[in-house]
Amino acid sequence: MKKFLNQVDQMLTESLAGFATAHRELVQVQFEPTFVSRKQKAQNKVVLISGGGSGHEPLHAGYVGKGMLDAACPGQVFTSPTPDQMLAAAEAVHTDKGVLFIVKNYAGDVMNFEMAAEMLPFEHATVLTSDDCAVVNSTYTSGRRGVAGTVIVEKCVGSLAESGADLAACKALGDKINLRTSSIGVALTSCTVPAAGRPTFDITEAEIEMGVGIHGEPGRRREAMRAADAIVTDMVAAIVHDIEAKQLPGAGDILLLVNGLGATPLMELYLIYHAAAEQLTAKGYQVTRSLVGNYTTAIDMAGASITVCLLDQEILKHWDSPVHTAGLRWGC
Amino acid sequence: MKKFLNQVDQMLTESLAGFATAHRELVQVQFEPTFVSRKQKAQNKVVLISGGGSGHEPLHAGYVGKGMLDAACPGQVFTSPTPDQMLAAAEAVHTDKGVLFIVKNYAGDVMNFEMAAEMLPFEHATVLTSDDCAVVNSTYTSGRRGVAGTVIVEKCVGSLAESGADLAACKALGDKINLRTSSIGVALTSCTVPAAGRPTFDITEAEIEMGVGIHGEPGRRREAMRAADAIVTDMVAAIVHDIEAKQLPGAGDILLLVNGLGATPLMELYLIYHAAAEQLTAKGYQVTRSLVGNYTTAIDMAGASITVCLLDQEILKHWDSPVHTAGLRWGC
Amino acid sequence: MDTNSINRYASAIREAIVAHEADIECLDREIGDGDHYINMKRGCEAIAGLANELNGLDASDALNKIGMKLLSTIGGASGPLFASFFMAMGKSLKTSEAISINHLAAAFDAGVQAIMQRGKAQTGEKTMLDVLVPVAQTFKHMAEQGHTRPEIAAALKKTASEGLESTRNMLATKGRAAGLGERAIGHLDAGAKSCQVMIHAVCDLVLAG
Amino acid sequence: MDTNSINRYASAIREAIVAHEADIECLDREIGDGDHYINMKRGCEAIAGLANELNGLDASDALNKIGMKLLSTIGGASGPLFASFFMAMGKSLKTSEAISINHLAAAFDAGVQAIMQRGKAQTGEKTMLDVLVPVAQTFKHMAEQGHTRPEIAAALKKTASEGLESTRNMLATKGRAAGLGERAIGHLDAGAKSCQVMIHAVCDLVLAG
Ligand SMILES: Nc1ncnc2c1ncn2[C@@H]1O[C@H](COP(=O)(O)OP(=O)(O)O)[C@@H](O)[C@H]1O
Ligand SMILES: Nc1ncnc2c1ncn2[C@@H]1O[C@H](COP(=O)(O)OP(=O)(O)O)[C@@H](O)[C@H]1O
Ligand SMILES: [Mg+2]
Ligand SMILES: [Mg+2]
Ligand SMILES: [Mg+2]
Ligand SMILES: [Mg+2]
Repeated sequence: MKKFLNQVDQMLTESLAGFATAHRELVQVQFEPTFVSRKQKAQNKVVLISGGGSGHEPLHAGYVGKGMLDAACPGQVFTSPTPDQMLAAAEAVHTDKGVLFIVKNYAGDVMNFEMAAEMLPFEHATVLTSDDCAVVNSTYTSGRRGVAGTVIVEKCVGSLAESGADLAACKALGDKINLRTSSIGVALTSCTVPAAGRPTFDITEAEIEMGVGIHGEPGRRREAMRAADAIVTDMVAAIVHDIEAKQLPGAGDILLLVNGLGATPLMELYLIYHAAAEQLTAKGYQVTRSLVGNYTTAIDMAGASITVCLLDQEILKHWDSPVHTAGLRWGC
Repeated sequence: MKKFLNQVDQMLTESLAGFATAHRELVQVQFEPTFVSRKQKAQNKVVLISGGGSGHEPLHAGYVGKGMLDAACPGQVFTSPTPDQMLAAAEAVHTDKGVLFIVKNYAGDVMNFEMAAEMLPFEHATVLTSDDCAVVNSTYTSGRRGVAGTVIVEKCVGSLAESGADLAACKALGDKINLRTSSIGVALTSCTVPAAGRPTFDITEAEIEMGVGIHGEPGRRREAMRAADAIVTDMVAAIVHDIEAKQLPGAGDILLLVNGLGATPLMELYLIYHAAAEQLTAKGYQVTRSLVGNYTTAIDMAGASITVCLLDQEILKHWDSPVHTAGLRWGC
Repeated sequence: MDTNSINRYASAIREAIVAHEADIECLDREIGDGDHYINMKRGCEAIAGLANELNGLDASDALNKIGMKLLSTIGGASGPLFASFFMAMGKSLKTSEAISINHLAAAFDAGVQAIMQRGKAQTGEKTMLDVLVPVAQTFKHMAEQGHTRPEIAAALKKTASEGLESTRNMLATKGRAAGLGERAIGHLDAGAKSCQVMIHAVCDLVLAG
Repeated sequence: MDTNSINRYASAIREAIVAHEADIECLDREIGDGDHYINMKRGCEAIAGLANELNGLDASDALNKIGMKLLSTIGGASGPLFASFFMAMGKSLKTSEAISINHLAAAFDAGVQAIMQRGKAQTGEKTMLDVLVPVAQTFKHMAEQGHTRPEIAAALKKTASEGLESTRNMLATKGRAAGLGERAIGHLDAGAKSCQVMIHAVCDLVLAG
C-alpha cells in the first residue's frame, strides 16, 4: 500500500482538518464526536444530516452547504459513524422544523442512525437510499445498497428543504427520488483500506467485478474484461431492467450520472458516459441532465458506476436549483 | 493495462464526444481538426485558446466556458496538438480584439503553437506557463515545464478578458501570474499511456518520484517513500526556495492548489493540503484561497502536486470572479 | 462477577482478537468490506481504556458502560450490535442478589436477544447470531441443569465452533454479504468468527481456573 | 527522385520504424513521456495514406505535401520538426534542373537547418540533431567529393549510428529530458534513435540498388 498519510489512525482527522481549512468559508469540523456542519447554521428549515463510512469523498462532507446538507457525520474508513456523532450534529444544526437523516442502506449505517434517532429529542425522519440494482432485492435479504444515487437525493431534498418545506414533504421527495433511481458499478481494480494495508480483493488484468459495491464488496459476478461499450451495455441493461420492474409511469427524461470510483480518469468516465447516453437514448430515454466525475468513490478503486434517475418536474426543479458545497456547486 | 475503452485510437474521440454531450449547454466539439469551443461564441473580447496533449483532464477542454477559455485544442494523449487545430479554433472563435494562446512550456506545445501563430491572420500573443520548479531553470535547458499553475493563469486571464481588456493587458496578467506561481509534483505510481499499454516507468512500493512531470517524465530524484508530512516538507521547501529566488515584493497572501494527478483520492489530497497549509503558514504565508482536487492530471497516476500563487489585488479579483466551465464553476 | 474479572475477561478477549487478526480480516475482505478486524480492535482498545472508570462499579453498571462505550467507538454493523449486547446484559444483571451462573446465562441470552432485535435477524442468516444463539441456548440449558463452570465452558467452546462452521455453507441474508448470493457460500462469516474467538477466550480463562 | 521512389522510401521507413517499436518506445519512456513511437507511426501512416495524392507531383511538391501532412498529424515535439524538415527539403528541391546527388545533399542539409531553427537547438543537446547534423555534413561532403551512392549510403549509416551513440552520455538541454539533469546520462535519445532507424532504412534501399 502506498498512500499519502502519516499514521493510519490519524489519516481521517488530518484530512478532515484540511477539508475544513480549504473550505472554511463554507463548513466547519468538530472532533469527538466528529461531524462537519455549515459555517452558517441554517434557520427555519428542515435540517438534513447524512453520514457514513469515510472513503467515499466527496460524499458526504463535500455536500454540506447551501442547498444540500446541514451536517455530515464521517465514520472511520468504510465503517458507519456512531450515534453520538449524529446526536452531536443534530444538536448543533437543528431548527424546530425537524431533522431528516439521509442514510445509505447498509446494516451498519441503518442501525447506528436508528439508535441515534431513538435518542434524538427532536422531530425526525429518515430517508434510506437503496439505488444499487446490482444487488437484487428480495424478501430474503436486507435489501439493496445505497450508492451514488444518494447524491441526487441529497441535492434535491436539500433544495426542497431550503424552500421551507416540512419534514414529511422532504422525506416524501427523498423516498420518491430513491425509488426512481437505479445504479450499478463495475470495478477494474480493488480499493485498499488504509488500515488493512492491502487490496480488499484480488483481480487479474483479464477480469472485472460487475456490480461491485462502493466498499469493494464483491458484486454480481466476476466477468471477463472487455470493450467499454460491452461493459456499458450490460450495466445499462441492468438499470433498464430495474426501472421497468418498478413500473413507474412517465419514464422519459433522465438524469445520467457517470461516477468514478476514485482512480478512473475523466477521459474514461466521459467515454463511458458517451456509450451510456447513446444506449439509453436508443432505448427511448431522454438524457436531460448529466453529471460526470468522482462523486461517490471507493477510496482508490479504478472503476465507475452508472446511475439513472427518472426525472419529473419536481425533481428537475430541485436538481437545477442553486447549490454551494465543496463537491457540487452551481447557480451561485 | 486495464482501461475503459473500445479501441485505443478511438478513445479520445469517444471521450470528447461524451464530454460535449454531457456539457452541451456549455461547449461544442469539432473533429478534424479537433477543438472544443464555447457554445455561445463570445463577442468583443480577447479570445483565449489553450491546448496540449490529452490525458490532463479537465485541463484544457474542461476550462472552456464563461470566464475562462474560448477554445481548447486537445492533442493525442501526451502529445501536443497540431497547428491546424489552433488555426481552426481561432477561426471559429476570434473577435477583432485578438487571440491569446496559453501554452504550457514543452518543446512540442511551444513549436506547434508557434507555427500556428506564424500562420494566424489575426492579432495574437502567447503566454507560456512554466510553473514547475522541480526542473531547475537555467540557460542550459529549454526551461521549466508548465503544470497545474496553468489553471490559475487560464482562470484569471479569462476573467480579465471577459472584462474587455486588450490583448497586451491579458498577456501581461498571464505573464505576471506565471512568474508568481510555483509548483512541484510527486508520483507514487506511474501513469499508463493507453497506446503504450504499460506503465511509463517502474517504481516500487518503497519509492516515490519527486518532481515528476504531468506526462510521467522522471523528476528530480527517485526517493524513499515516507510520511506525507515529510514529503510535503520537501515540496514546500522547493516552492519557497523558488519564490525567494524570484525576489518578488509583497509576498504574503497565497492561493494554495493541491492537485491530484488522477488516481489519488480526495482524502489524501486534503491531508496533503492540511500539511502544506500548516507549513506555509509557519513560514509566514497567508493561505487566502484554496483549491483541492483533480485539476491537471497525468492520466491515472497516483500522485499530487502543490502549487502556490502569490496573490495581489488584481489576481485575487480575477480568481474570485464568476466562472462557468465543466471543470471549474463558481459565482454563477 | 466484579470489575476485576470483567477487566480480566476484556483483556483476554483483546489478546485473542489481536491473535486472530489475519483470519478475521481476511473473512471480512472476502465477503464483506475488510474493516471488521479494525472495528473489533478499536472496540477492545476502548474497553481497555475504560478500566479505571469501571473500578468500583457493579457488574450491571460496568457492562452498561462498556456497551455505551462500544456504541460510540466501533461503528459499522458490529458496533450497535455488540453495544446492544452489553447494555442488555447489564440491564439483565441489575439485581440485588449475588450473581449466579444462572443469572449470567440469562444475561447472555438477553444480550443475544438484543442483537436479534437490533439487527432484525435470526440464525441461518450467516451472521454472528449463528454462533451467539446456540451458545446462549447451551449456556442456559447447562446452567439450569447444574453443570460445573468448566463443563459449561468446554461445551460453549464446542458450540461456538460448530456455530461458526455452520455459517460456511449458508447464503447470507443479512449484512454486507447479502448482496453476494451464491458467492458467499464456502466462506465463514467474519462476525461469527470474532464471536467464536471471544467466547473461546473467555471460556479458556474459566477453564484455567 | 520521383514520387514512386519517395513512396518506396516512405514504406521502407515505415517498416523500419515498426520493426523498432520496442526500442523507440522504451527510450522515450525512460527519459521522455513514452509517445514517440506512436507519434512516428502515426506520421508514417499518414504518409502512406498520401500515396495517391502524391502521384504526378514533382519531388519538391511531394516533399512539401508530406511536410504539411506531418505537421497536422504528428504533433508533439517531433511533429513540427519533421514537418519543417520535409518542407525545407521540398523548398530546396524547387529547381528546374534534374535532381543530382548534390541537390539531395543540399536539400537534406536545408531540412536539418530548418529543424535547428524550429527547435532552437544544436548538436550536443541530446536530440535528433545529434544524428541529423553529422549525417547532413557527411552527405554534403561525400557528394561534393563525388563518391558513389553506395559509398555514401554506407558512410551515412555509420555516421547515423555514431551520432545516435553519442547521445548516450550527454546531458539533455532540449526536449523533455532537459528536466532530468544527470539522470538522462546513460540513455539514448528517442528522436535520435528514430532518425538513425530511418536513415538506415533509406540507405539500405540505396545499397540494395
Ligand atoms: N443484521 C445483522 N444481525 C446480526 N449480525 C449482523 C447483522 N449485520 C451484520 N452483522 C454481523 O456484522 C459483521 C460485520 O461487522 P463489521 O465488518 O464490523 O461491520 P460492517 O458490515 O458494517 O462493515 C458480519 O460479519 C455479521 O456477523
Ligand atoms: N528543440 C528540439 N530540437 C530538436 N529535437 C528536439 C527538440 N525537442 C525535442 N526534440 C526531439 O524530439 C524527440 C521527442 O519527440 P516526441 O516524443 O515525439 O515528442 P514529445 O517530446 O513532445 O513527447 C526527442 O527525443 C528529441 O530527439
Ligand atoms: Mg464496514
Ligand atoms: Mg509527448
Ligand atoms: Mg465490515
Ligand atoms: Mg515523447
